[in-house]
Amino acid sequence: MIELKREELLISQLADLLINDKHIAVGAASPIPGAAALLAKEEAKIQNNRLRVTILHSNKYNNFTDGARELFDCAAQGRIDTFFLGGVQIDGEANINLVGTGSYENIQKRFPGSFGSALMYFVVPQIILFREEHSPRTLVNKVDFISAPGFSDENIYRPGGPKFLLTNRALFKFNKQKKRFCLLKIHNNESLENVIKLTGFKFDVDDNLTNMSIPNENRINILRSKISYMVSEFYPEFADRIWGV
Amino acid sequence: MIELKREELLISQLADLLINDKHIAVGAASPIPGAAALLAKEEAKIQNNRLRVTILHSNKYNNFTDGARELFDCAAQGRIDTFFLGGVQIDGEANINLVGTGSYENIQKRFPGSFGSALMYFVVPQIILFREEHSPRTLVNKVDFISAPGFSDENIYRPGGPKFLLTNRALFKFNKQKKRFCLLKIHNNESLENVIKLTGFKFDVDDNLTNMSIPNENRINILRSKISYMVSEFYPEFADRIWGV
Amino acid sequence: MNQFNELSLSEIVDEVKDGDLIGIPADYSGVPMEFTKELIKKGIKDLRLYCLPLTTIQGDMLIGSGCVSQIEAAAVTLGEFGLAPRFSEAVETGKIVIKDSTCPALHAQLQATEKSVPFMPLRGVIGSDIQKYRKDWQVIENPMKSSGNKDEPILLLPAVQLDVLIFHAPCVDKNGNIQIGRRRELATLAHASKNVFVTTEQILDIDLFDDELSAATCLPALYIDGISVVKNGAWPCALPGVYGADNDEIKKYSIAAKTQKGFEDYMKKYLFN
Amino acid sequence: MNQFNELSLSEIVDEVKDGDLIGIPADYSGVPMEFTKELIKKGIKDLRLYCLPLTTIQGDMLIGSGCVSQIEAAAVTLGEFGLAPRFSEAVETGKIVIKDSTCPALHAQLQATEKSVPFMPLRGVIGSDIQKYRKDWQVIENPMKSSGNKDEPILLLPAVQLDVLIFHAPCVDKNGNIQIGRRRELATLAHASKNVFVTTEQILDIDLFDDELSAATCLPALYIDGISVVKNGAWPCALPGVYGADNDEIKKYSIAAKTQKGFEDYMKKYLFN
Repeated sequence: MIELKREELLISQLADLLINDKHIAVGAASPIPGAAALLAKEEAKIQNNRLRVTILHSNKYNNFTDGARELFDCAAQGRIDTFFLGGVQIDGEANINLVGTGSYENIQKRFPGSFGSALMYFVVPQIILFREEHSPRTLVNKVDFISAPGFSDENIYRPGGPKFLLTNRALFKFNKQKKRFCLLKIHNNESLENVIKLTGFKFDVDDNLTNMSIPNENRINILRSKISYMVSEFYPEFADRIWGV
Repeated sequence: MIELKREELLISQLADLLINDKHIAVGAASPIPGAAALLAKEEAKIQNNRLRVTILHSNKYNNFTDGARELFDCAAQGRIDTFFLGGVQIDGEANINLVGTGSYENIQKRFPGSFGSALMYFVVPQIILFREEHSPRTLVNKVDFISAPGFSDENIYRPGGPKFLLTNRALFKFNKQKKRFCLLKIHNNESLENVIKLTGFKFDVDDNLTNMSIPNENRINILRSKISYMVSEFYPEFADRIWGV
Repeated sequence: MNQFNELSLSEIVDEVKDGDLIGIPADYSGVPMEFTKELIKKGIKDLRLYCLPLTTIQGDMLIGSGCVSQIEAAAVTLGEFGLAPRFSEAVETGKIVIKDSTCPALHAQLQATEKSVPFMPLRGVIGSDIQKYRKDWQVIENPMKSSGNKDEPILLLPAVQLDVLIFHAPCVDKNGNIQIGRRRELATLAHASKNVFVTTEQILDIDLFDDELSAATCLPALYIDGISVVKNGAWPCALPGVYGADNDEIKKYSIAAKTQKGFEDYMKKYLFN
Repeated sequence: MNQFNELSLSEIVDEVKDGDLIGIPADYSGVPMEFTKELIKKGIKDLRLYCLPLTTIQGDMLIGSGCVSQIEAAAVTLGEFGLAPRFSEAVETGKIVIKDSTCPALHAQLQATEKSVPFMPLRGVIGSDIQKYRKDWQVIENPMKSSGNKDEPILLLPAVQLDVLIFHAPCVDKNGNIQIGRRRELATLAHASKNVFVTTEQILDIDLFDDELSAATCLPALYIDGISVVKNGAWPCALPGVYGADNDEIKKYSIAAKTQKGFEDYMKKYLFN
């Protein structure tokens, strides 16, 4: 069997978080979340369950017909169960920064901007933060700019928020009460010590800390024989690099 | 030549009020305004001018694609120059009532309701009130219910409002400053005395009070040979009754 | 196999509960008359009708049959066949609560729910008796410093979420996408409704999303909870683009329904023939 | 004969004035690159870009060419080719004013103008630094007694009216109706703009309103002030459904534009080849 790629492990890890969903949406430039959502949909179909996936970057997997605002309206209506967000910086209270580093008025390095995060983070019940790079540069003690806050006061309308943070080294769960991440799983080639060293914020460690689970053969088969081709429609470069399709 | 019908005279009278328009919209159950708008469009075309007509009751002459709200949004944007409104009652201050007679909480006779009048009356620059029946029952001193007011305080956003009132007996112009109608024209078979008697509100009389002008032969030709068929698409019963098409 | 929840008409009827706030499409949006018939037969009670923005024979029949406790609308009318007689009488005798509105307000209240905001502002309306009698509406001074006029009164309308919406559509595809064409007010209605059911003339064995242009004519399946095929499901109302209104029948209704007795005789035949 | 205002590309360019607030479509909505080229050649100044909700190479080129004084956007990016280098440098060196926003806010501000209301409420956003730095936004306590929570803070966004909007469309019909398909954000942009010009691949000798389904794919001609046929008018951006992006060209740009010098060399060839 061909060796499991790191991206495949991450896709499988994400797919495990999607099994209770009815509708998953995936934003721009997210091949790994997109593949995970399609994998979850395919596995649901085998169980005779219907899972809807909306991939904005795709025509084929885009369920919307009301223009670019429908993603946000649909999410605000509570019709999207899971959405993925990234960040130039993510801090220990799950604040995310997509704008830049340094002080805002005198910015050091400018990044693209906040996209729809400032609404989606508030209204989608399960937000999965996904950032491959796991380093003190990306996972910081305090973000330089809050594109969207990790938590809100009680009087703020906020049915949604952060549930998990996945990097290429670790999976964290966010504890809303404690406003703090808890480490659940680490990559097979990774040590807890190293994860602590590479994380710029303090976090709890789950009593049952385990390695990320290797996908079974069935899942790997579906991923390589089916999902790969689906992904190649909207992320051809990624599909080519990982699976050569 | 076939005798001019009263409806044709009213159509011609209305068409005279539309010559400076770029976009006229016509709501439900308005065959005479609809025919007038199409006549104005046809005459504009002869002059090489472009006049747009949106008839909501028609598919062919309906320019909208954003659902039933587009009429109101479009009007609020200032993109409709003339719209027509009616009324169970219309009073001397141009308040209109489409709801019913008697006190609202203990209504005597209930009519359909206000439709979109409460917005359209505020935002369309030229509102033409059109009510065929000219009697003390329809043209009253004070309406029993204000579906839309004839004028508003200065701090209210109101680029639009009443400009004319046409009945099957008379044409009035509304004077915004005086909040009062002024009689401009009366039907050939009508006397000023009778119009005063049949009008439930006080009004001014224009120094140049004239009869409604009889349409010239050209206009009658266009109306009968062309507009009649257009109208039959969306008001077949009316077109049949007036022109037998 | 059709990839959606295909229901019988009676299963859809069972999804509507006494007291529900139900979305009522205008005569141009696909009136679900066969569904309405079954709903009346079931003896539904205390429905609150939310019309976008008006209703014709559908609302009048429901009112005349004693199914309705409240109606919010910009108009109730039989169009060229005159007043809606059961509606008018019910209002005149105080049998139902009428929340008089105006078309753009009915749209805006649903758009607020579409965006999940508590209210929408609207211009116009102020100074009308519509506004005067709507205790759930509110006028505030424009709070926005960077736009509009500072001392301008602004009408705020509450977000309204419907319990259930039923409409009739020309066709749906095998994946449950509904072809609505230009009738985009149906999308607004669906977005603002907890549950949405559709009766339709036919199911097409295609996916309308396979083509970008036909996709643009759809209300996506994700908003739809169930679909039932009902031939001539809008009769005697029109289904625009498919069949016209049966004007003879509506005229017959308009005459019969002038009295409650005439209405009841008419309905006996209408419901059980 | 085409029943609309057919213009040359330079006539459209002449309709854009220094200082205009100009609507910028996202990369999926039809980027008018040939128009942008001519606008840069003309030496336009002080443009204020309103992106719905983001811009890619179009915004970056305008900024690098010194045409822009301000940009309001949820993102400026070259997508898979990384950061928008002229944008990033202009912000880092304070050469342009950036009004950082978030996608739904950019939609809502135009929808306010679409309805001619002074503001729109939006949920979310509160507590972000986006909100903190937007002095034209305002937070009030929910004033609506009949919906929402009474002590809930609500964000109000001002209505924004664009001076001018230009986008590129696959085709228009002989009466000037624009086929936009599912890209309905173009309708919102057009409704909120004083003037709208369209470049297009081709004019079809039909009326798209002759058929109800093709009508549903249109932005009506009534919102359009002029149209110009420009082949490959979106190149090197994609025109969804017609041609894909020229990724080699965008990559070339992304590398060249890393420095102002490299950008200028690139633009010389790009503009005058």
